[in-house]
This record gives sequence, C-alpha cells and structure tokens, in this order.
Amino acid sequence: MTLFGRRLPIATALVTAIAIAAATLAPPDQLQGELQRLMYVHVPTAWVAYLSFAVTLAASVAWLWRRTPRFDRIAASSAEAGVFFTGLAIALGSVWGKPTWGVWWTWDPRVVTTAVMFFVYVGYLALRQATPDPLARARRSAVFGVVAFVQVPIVHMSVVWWRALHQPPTVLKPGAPTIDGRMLTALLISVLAFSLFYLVVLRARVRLAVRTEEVEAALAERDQEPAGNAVLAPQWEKKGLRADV
Amino acid sequence: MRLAGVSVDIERVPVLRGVDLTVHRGESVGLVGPNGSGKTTLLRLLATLLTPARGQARLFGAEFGSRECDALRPRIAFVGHTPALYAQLTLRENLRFLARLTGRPDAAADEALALVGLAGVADRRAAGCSQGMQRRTDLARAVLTEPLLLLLDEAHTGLDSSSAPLVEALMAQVAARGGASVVVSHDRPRLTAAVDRLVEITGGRAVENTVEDAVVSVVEREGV
Amino acid sequence: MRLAGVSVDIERVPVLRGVDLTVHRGESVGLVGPNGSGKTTLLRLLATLLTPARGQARLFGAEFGSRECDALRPRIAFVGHTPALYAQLTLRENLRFLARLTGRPDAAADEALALVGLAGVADRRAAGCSQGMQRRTDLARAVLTEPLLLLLDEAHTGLDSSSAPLVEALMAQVAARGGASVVVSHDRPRLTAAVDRLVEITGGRAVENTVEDAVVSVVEREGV
Amino acid sequence: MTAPAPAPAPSALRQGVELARKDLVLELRAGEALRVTAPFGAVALLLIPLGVGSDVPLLRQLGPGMYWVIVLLFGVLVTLRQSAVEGPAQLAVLRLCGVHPGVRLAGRAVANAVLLLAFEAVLAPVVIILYDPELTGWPWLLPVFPLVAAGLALLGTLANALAQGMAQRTALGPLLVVPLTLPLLLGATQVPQAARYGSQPALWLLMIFTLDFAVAVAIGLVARHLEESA
Amino acid sequence: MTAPAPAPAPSALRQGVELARKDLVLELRAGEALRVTAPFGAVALLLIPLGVGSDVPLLRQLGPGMYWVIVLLFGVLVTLRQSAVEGPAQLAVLRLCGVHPGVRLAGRAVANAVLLLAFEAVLAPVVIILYDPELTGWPWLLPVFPLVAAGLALLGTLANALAQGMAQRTALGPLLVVPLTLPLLLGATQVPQAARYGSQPALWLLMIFTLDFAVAVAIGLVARHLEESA
Ligand code: HEM
Ligand SMILES: Nc1ncnc2c1ncn2[C@@H]1O[C@H](COP(=O)(O)OP(=O)(O)OP(=O)(O)O)[C@@H](O)[C@H]1O
Ligand SMILES: Nc1ncnc2c1ncn2[C@@H]1O[C@H](COP(=O)(O)OP(=O)(O)OP(=O)(O)O)[C@@H](O)[C@H]1O
Ligand SMILES: [Mg+2]
Ligand SMILES: [Mg+2]
Repeated sequence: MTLFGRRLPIATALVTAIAIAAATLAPPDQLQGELQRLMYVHVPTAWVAYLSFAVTLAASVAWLWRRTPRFDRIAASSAEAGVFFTGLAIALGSVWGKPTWGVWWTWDPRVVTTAVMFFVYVGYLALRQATPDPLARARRSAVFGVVAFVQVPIVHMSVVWWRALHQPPTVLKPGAPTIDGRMLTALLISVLAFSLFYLVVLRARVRLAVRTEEVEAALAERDQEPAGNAVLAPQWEKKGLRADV
Repeated sequence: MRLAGVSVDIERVPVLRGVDLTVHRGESVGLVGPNGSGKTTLLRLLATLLTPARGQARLFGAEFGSRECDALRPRIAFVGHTPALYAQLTLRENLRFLARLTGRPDAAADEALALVGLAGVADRRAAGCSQGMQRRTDLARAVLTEPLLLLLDEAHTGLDSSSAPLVEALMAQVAARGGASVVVSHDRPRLTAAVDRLVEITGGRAVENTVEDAVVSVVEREGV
Repeated sequence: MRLAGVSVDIERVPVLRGVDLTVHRGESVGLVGPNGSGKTTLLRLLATLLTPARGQARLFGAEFGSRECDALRPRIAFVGHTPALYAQLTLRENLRFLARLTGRPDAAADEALALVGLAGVADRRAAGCSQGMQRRTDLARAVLTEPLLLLLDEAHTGLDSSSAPLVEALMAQVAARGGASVVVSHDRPRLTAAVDRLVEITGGRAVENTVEDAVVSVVEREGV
Repeated sequence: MTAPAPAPAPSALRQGVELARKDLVLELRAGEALRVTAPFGAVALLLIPLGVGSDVPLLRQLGPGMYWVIVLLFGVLVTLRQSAVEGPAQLAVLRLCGVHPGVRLAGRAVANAVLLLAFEAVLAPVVIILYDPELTGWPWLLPVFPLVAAGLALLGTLANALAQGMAQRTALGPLLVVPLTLPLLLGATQVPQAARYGSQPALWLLMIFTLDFAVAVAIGLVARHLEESA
Repeated sequence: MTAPAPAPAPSALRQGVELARKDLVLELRAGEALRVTAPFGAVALLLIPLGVGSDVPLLRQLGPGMYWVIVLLFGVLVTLRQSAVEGPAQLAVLRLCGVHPGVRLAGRAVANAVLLLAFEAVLAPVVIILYDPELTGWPWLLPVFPLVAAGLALLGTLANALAQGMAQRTALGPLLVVPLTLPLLLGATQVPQAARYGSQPALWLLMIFTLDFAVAVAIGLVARHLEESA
C-alpha cells in the first residue's frame, strides 16, 4: 500500500516544477505562437487518460484471473481517474479549439471519438453504481472494463482513418517523431509529471476505497444480526382481533 | 352479495359457466376445488375486477358496473396470490401510499404493519423481503382498509405458523363489522375449521378438464 | 452434501450466518422456520445459485464453484416459489425446450406432463394457466431431469388435494435413485409426515423471534 | 349489521399528488429516465453528425430539429419507462381503492411532465454545445418547453393506459403516440423560426396549447372506459 | 447408491440452436421487434424531415446516415426487447441445465442477429422512398448489412448480460452499447462513400469484421464470468 510512500508526491511536485519550466523555455510555435503551449497540458491529459484505461484493462483481466478484490479497486479507481483526465483533455482541447479552429466544438472524428470514450467509461461507472453486490459488481465491471478498451485504439486511430482538422500523430507513431527536439523534451517531461500526478490520484483513490470497505465491513460486523431477525409474530390482540372463530 | 347464473370468459375462453352463489353479511365462505377450476377467476369476479359475460351479479344490492357498486369498491379487500406491492418502495411506503389514497392517517398504516409483525422491517424495500413478509404486508392492506368484503386467494400460502392465524383473525374482524369473507385455500382441513361453509367448484370430468362447465355446489361444513 | 459454517449476504445484508448442514444420499430433509429466516436463501445456496460469503460448501464432495460441481448442476432440480416458465410458450413447449437442452427426447417431456396430470392442457400457454397448473409444470421439470438433488420451496403451495402427494412421490423417487431432497414448507404436519428429519432455522429466543442468528439445528422427526 | 362509516375519501387533488409522488419516487429509485435515458439521448445527438457527415453550417441548421426529434423519440421512452408499469396485482389494488380513473391518469401525467421537463433541460445544453444552433428569438422557446412536455406526458399516459397489460407494452406505446406528437414537433420547430422571421410565434404556441388541452379533455372523457378494459 | 447415468449432454451447437429458436418463437408471439419497433423506426425516419425541414437535396444527403443512426439506436432496443429477459426463476433453470454460458450468449446473439437483419430489411425501403438517397456502389452494402447486424447483436447480447436483473436494464443497456457501436456506424456510412470515390471499401468492411470478431472473442472469453453474476 505504501507505493513509494511519501516520496511519490514529492517527486510529482518536483517533476511538475521542471515541466512548467521546460514548457516556458521551449520555443513558441511558428504558426500558433504562445497558444501552442497548451499542447503541454492537452496532450499529456489525453495520454494519461489512455494510461488510466489501460490500467483498468489490466486490472480487470487480473481480477478475472485471480479474483483478488485489490484488482477491482484499482480498475475502478483508474477508470474514475481516466474519466477525469478525458474530461480535462476535452476541456483543454476546446479551449485550444476556440482560437485556432474558431469553435469550441467540431465534428472532428478525434474530438467525437474522445467524447464517446468519455461516455463509454461513464457507462462503466454507472454499471458499477447500479450493482450493489460487491462480487457481482467486480465481475460485471471487469468484463465491461475489458470490452470498453476497444474505444482507446479507435480514438488514437481516428485521425489516421478519417482525414480531418485534428493533428495527426506526431509522436506516438511508427518512425521518428516529427517535432522540434526541445518541444518534444518539454512535452515528455510534462507527460511524466501528469503520469506521476495520476499515480498520486490513483493511490489516494484506492486507499479511500480500502477505507470505505473497512468501514462497511465494520458496520456489517456490528450488525451481524441476520436480516430476518426483525420479523416478529403478528400481534392481532392489539386491535382486538380474535384468532379463534 | 349474490351471483345468479354468472359466466365469465377470459380472452374468449369460457372459464366460469352458470355460477350461482350467495354470500350473506357476517358469513365466511371457503372456496375449494381442483387446480384450474376457476377459483381465482371467481374471486376476481367478486372483487368486481372482471365483468360477467352473462348472468346477474350484485354486491350489497348494487348491480355490477353501476355507480353504487363502484362506490363500494374501497370496501373490498382483494389479496391475490401474487403480492401487490411496489418492489422499489419500502413496506411502510407501500402501506402509507394506500392509506393516503383512501384518506387515512399515516399512523394507521404503521399500525397495520405492526399488527402483522413487520414493524421492525417496515423500512426495507419490498423487493428485498421474503415471500412470507410480502404476503403479510398484503394482509396488512386488508387490515388497513377496513373492508366489508374480504377476498383471499390461497389464503395461508407463505405464512409461517405464527402468522397463519392472521387469516382467521381477519375473517372474524370482517364478520364483526357486518361484512363477508370468501377465502380460497388448498389446505382443506384448516379452511374447514375456519369458515362457516365450504363451496366447491368442480367439473364433470378429470383434473385436466375441470374448467368445463363449472358448477358451484354447496357442501355442508364438515366437523363442527 | 455438506455445508460448514456457511454465511450468505445478499446485497451486503447478512442473511445466513454460520450454517452447518449435512444431507446424506437417500435422505430427505424438511426445512422449516418463520418468515424471513432464510429458508429460500438456503435452498438457493444448496442449488449452487448463490456463493457463500464465508464457510465451506460441498456438493457430492465437489467444492462449490469448482468444475466438478458445475458438472453436477444438471442433476439438481430447484423448484422455487415462483414458476420458472416462459409465459408465452405452451406448457409442452416449455418442457420440450428443457428436454432438448439436456439431451432428452421430446417424448420424455410429454410423459412428464402426463404424469402431473396436465396432458390435456399441454398446448395452453403458461400465461393462461392457473397458479396450480404452473406449479405442476414446474414439478414436471423435476420429473424430467432425473435429479440427484431435489430442492422444493414452499413445496405444497398451490397444489390441490389430488396433486399434493406428487411432492412425496418425487422425494421417494429421488431417494430410490440415491439422491437427496431438501424441502421447505410451512405446512408442518404434512412436511413432518413426508421427510426423514426436520431442520429448523431458528434463533435462541421465543417463537416471535425465531429468526435470530440462524443456526441450523436438527430436530428429530416427530411421529413415526 | 351496522358497518362502520368508511374513512372520508380525500380530495381528487390530494390523491393525484400522492400518485404523482409515488411515480417520481419509483423513478428516482430506478433512476431510469434521468440517469440513463437522458445520456442515451445525448449520445444520439452525438451520433447523428457522425452518420450524416460533419458539416458545420449544415449542423447549425439541423440542430433545433434534431433536438426536438430526440426529445420526442426518447421522451416517449421516458413516459413508457419500466417504473411506470403497474403489474396486474398492483393495478387491482389501485382500481379498488376508490380513486377515479381520471385522477389516476392525471397523476401519471403530472409525473411524466416533470420528468420530461428535466429531460429537456438536460438535452438543451448538449445540443447548444454540439450543434451551435442559431438562438435568436429564444425567449419564445420558454413556453414551448413546458407545453411540449405536457403534451408528450399526456400522450404517453394515454398510450400507457391503452397498452396496459399487453406483452408488447414498451414497443406498442411509442407506435401509438409518436404519430400524434407530430403537431408538437411542428409547433416546437416553428415557434423560433416564426419569431426570427417576424411572423406570429404566438399562433404556434396556441396550436400546441390547443393540442395539449384537447388530449387532456379526451383523456378525461375516456378515462372511465379505459379503466374497465383492464 | 448407484445413480443412473445422466442423459448424454447434447452438442453445444444443438443447444445454441435450441436457445435461439426459443428466443425467436417468444419474439414471434410477442411481436415486439418486428411488428412494433420496426414501424417505430420508420416513423422516426418520417419525423426527421419534418423536424429539420424537407429540402430535397439535403434529405438525399442525410438519408444513408439517418438510416444507420436509426438502425443502431432502435436496433439496440431490439436487442434489449422485453421478450429477451429471463426472470430470476427462468435464469435459475437455465443455469442449472448444464448449458455452457458461452453457448447461452451465442444462442441469444444468433436470435438477435436474425431479428436485426429483418429490421434492416424493413427500414431500407422506407429510407429509399422517403429520402431518395444516392445508390451508386450499392453492391458493396450487401456485406455491410449482416456485418452490422452481427456486431450490434453481439454488443446487445453483452449489454443484456451485464445489465441482467437490474431495475434499470432497458436504460443502462443502451448506455453501455451505443457508444461502442460507433465504429459500426462509421464503417457502414463510409463503405458506400469509399466505393463511390474509388477508395477502398474493403478496408472498411475489414474494420467492421475485425470489431465483430473482437467482440465475439471477448464475449467467448468472459462468458463464464458473466454467468456467475446472478
Ligand atoms: C475538444 C477538442 C479536442 C479533443 C477532445 C482532443 C483530443 C485529443 C486526444 C484524445 C489526443 C491524444 C491522441 C493520441 O495520441 O492518440 C490529442 C492529441 C493532440 N491534440 Fe487534441 N483534442 C482537441 C483539440 C485540439 C486542438 C484544438 C489542437 C490544436 C490545434 C489539438 C492538438 C493536439 C496535438 C498536437 C496532439 C498530439 C498529437 C500526437 O502527437 O499524437 N487538439 N487530442
Ligand atoms: N435483495 C435483498 N436485499 C435485502 N435483504 C434481502 C434480500 N433478499 C432477501 N433478503 C432478506 O433475507 C432474509 C431471508 O429471506 P428468505 O427469502 O430466504 O426467507 P424465507 O425463510 O424463505 O422466508 P419465507 O418463509 O417468508 O419465504 C429476509 O429477511 C429478507 O429480508
Ligand atoms: N388468460 C387466459 N387465457 C386462457 N385461459 C385462461 C386465462 N386465464 C385463466 N384461464 C383458464 O381459466 C381456468 C381457471 O383459472 P383459475 O386461475 O381461476 O383457476 P384456480 O381455480 O384458481 O386454479 P388454482 O387452484 O390452480 O389456482 C384455468 O383452466 C385457466 O387455464
Ligand atoms: Mg388460483
Ligand atoms: Mg421463502
């Protein structure tokens, strides 16, 4: 449970500081100027969202295989983080879109598939919420966590499959990245910072889940009385009912 | 309450044919008969939930379907063989809903629940209650609405030994109020002990065919 | 079949706590207890439809959830308190469907229906059949699949006097096959006469509170 | 032989409120209409441009029409939600508890209207964000929302009552209602257009209102007959 | 103590066929998908021009996209039809009769696919008549119909299994499936376009097929786990 203990938040803060410095020092874009610096937050959030969903996938598979509650907690926490980062990527994307494309929202395939990915995982969370029994919940969401991941490659490939507005892959593609070296370095540091932040969030969320389960277990322990206990025999005498006719 | 030569068809299948039955105030009648003979159908008919295809049916003198008969409906308690609860409401909410619709205070609902021994689980949703708990709640309806006509289908089903006497108690209460009860049960010894007279629905033929030409005959009460 | 210290939670509500129960081949066990004590839950557990939260459960030596236990599933007949029929299929279609799924000839299905006295109405849709007719069809399932473990919930419910002995006949048949039966019923005299021993789910307190802390205790058969 | 006087029947209003409350509580517990049908409607709005090609001026033009089409199609699903189904046993109880059938339908209609208004409110920002439609004359839309919600609620109630107890309930209902919603759709799309081009939006509002009123009266008149066909 | 040998279990194929047959018979009796959902889809296609204004070239352009959007949205309702719901009691019987859960899901998927193909066949002439879309390159559509039906059938089966026994079934199901049908929609609309502009429609077909295949494999792999959640 003490994954890197206190060191993780410290490292995160450190790398974040470096990332901010690198992002400010990197040269501005020839076409977009300072606006392009949004890339250092937009792209990492999208990639970290992918990472979260990949972790959900892995944890779901692991749960199906091992049936350890820990994997279920990781899968759920990571999906929550993923939904958060997806939402953030969309928000930052539309902030970036307004000045460059002139609109907050367009029917660009990547933009739309990203939104759909958001909904798929909101569906994942809804499925969890709708299933009260812990075992059934873990089972169903693990199954869906595996299937839902199809959406991630679709988002990534969408720009390749449909020519459109959104930037095609410049980094995550076969062959050498087509991007300025300093920009790439700044981007990668920023990605590292966001990934560390993701780890912090994930760890906190998993801990919270453990705590919640402990509390629930304690409550259940205290209230060990079987459910049927509260059923009493009828008391018809009260109302002057006679049982003997 | 009087039925004369009543027939009932369900989706054009004849189910009851020429049924004559009179139930007096203060009386309790047990209805028996083999599976598929039409007991449930007759009970639904008595509850004015079905309309006779032929024959005359009157409830406390009012012709079925008439305005006076409709006005009497709130005085009928019908407890069918499947519980009539909203699964996602708690037992208490279920009964309070009924109490408010019929102009009774919430306290009456809680009291009825306590009476059937469910005060402790009143805040559990009906979906999470066992068969017997749901049936008891259904009986609590019959306590709450102070009926003049009590109709119970498969009356003792699902009730444990402590709560089965509830059925008899309810019948006694209705009789004391000047009402009548008609009760279906397959537990013949128990039923015989509880009612004033038994009515049997039988057909001419074997079990598979009992639906044919149901004739209601009055069988004198055995025992007492 | 053996349960040791088994607990079951439904939607996080504790329902069974530390149940110990062993049923031997050839034996028939009656399960009694007040409403809401967990009889239905225990029966569903025995049918491998629920997973114990704690404790050990074995079926003919196979641990619950294991592959061997899954292979035994077709030899379990579970008849719950609501009929498990497709309402829009006829009774015959319902049983033939099951026969084909389990690799039996259609004739076996028709035979089972005839045995419960429903040959004459076999082509009626389940939705148009009375409560008792549906229950009989459910019992015909237990005839058809030749079970080694027979689990009946509220066994006699809805059956008329001519068909109620079917329950006892089924139990005898299963015992002759070397299997075991566990039967829930609120009709205690009838149950006592039918089974080898009675098991009561009850708590430490007075009758009103028998639901407490379900401990399965073995009660020697009264009578014979 | 003297029966105790029955409890005095409460007013029809009281009963209607109680019935609507029960429907809303059930809906809240099941969470079907708002937590799930609404997102489904949003997803539908998202899918359409992908199907028809994403051409911004075209979408601006399509936006309002699509919004109302989706509101009507999925709104029908809201009125036919599972939690609004009374089983035969529950229905028997309601029929025997002395509530006039018209009051029963009115209670259901009120609950439907509340849910539909919420549904419209959820979808409106979605369509504004996704399609960026022209919004001139939007104050005229304010009365359109409740009027359409009421009309759809009434029609859905009617369809539900007609299809009561049929196996095909959820599927038959839409079929009965959707064609009748046509005037609602026309009215809703014409009001802002009329406002924009300076013709008389009030006339369209009046048309929707007339339809709502006519359906309400019709339901009131046939309620007793609907009742007995159960 | 010698138990008689149990009846030999029939082949998985035989069981699957039997299960699909049962689903189709139930559907035939309830008539929900074809007699009611299909007309509802047709009505939706009819409403859209009324909502967005009936401009002929615009409709020609919208036609195919709308057709697929409606097929997907209402197709999801077909896969989640009421007659495909097993109550807890029926489910218990199926679980106890020795049919592998994968076979059960396969049987359901086959029945769904048959119904969806019929649904597509019913709506196709409607869209042709109402929207008069461009039909060049239509032979490429022939494989699209069964591929989309299969994909939707599989996804619907999965959603139905995931939402099994929940109060929100009809509403949660679509939410889980519809977003995942996106590639089907894109593929279906792109195939004829690609054919028209001389690019490679086969690639799009391959994409749909890959998705179908991936979902089928995924369902096969997880079937056992789905099963135990009752
Ligand atoms: C709401 C609007 C937007 C959304 C939902 C969105 C979503 C995404 C996603 C999901 C990725 C990760 C793609 C991958 O690597 O697989 C991404 C990457 C990227 N986005 Fe956006 N985006 C939006 C707007 C924009 C805008 C307006 C721009 C700039 C004009 C932009 C520029 C980029 C760049 C440069 C990348 C990195 C591409 C690469 O190297 O692979 N995005 N976006
Ligand atoms: N889904 C659920 N949620 C909460 N509690 C439940 C749920 N299902 C069952 N219970 C509780 O479990 C207990 C046992 O139920 P069960 O149906 O096994 O009782 P039973 O012994 O069969 O009773 P009866 O004689 O009334 O049939 C009940 O007190 C019930 O309230
Ligand atoms: N919808 C229907 N369509 C066709 N036949 C029907 C329908 N409903 C009832 N029946 C027939 O009516 C007859 C009487 O049914 P009813 O439920 O009244 O019997 P019952 O006496 O209550 O039987 P049980 O003892 O089994 O409860 C049955 O033979 C049944 O098949
Ligand atoms: Mg009956
Ligand atoms: Mg029980």
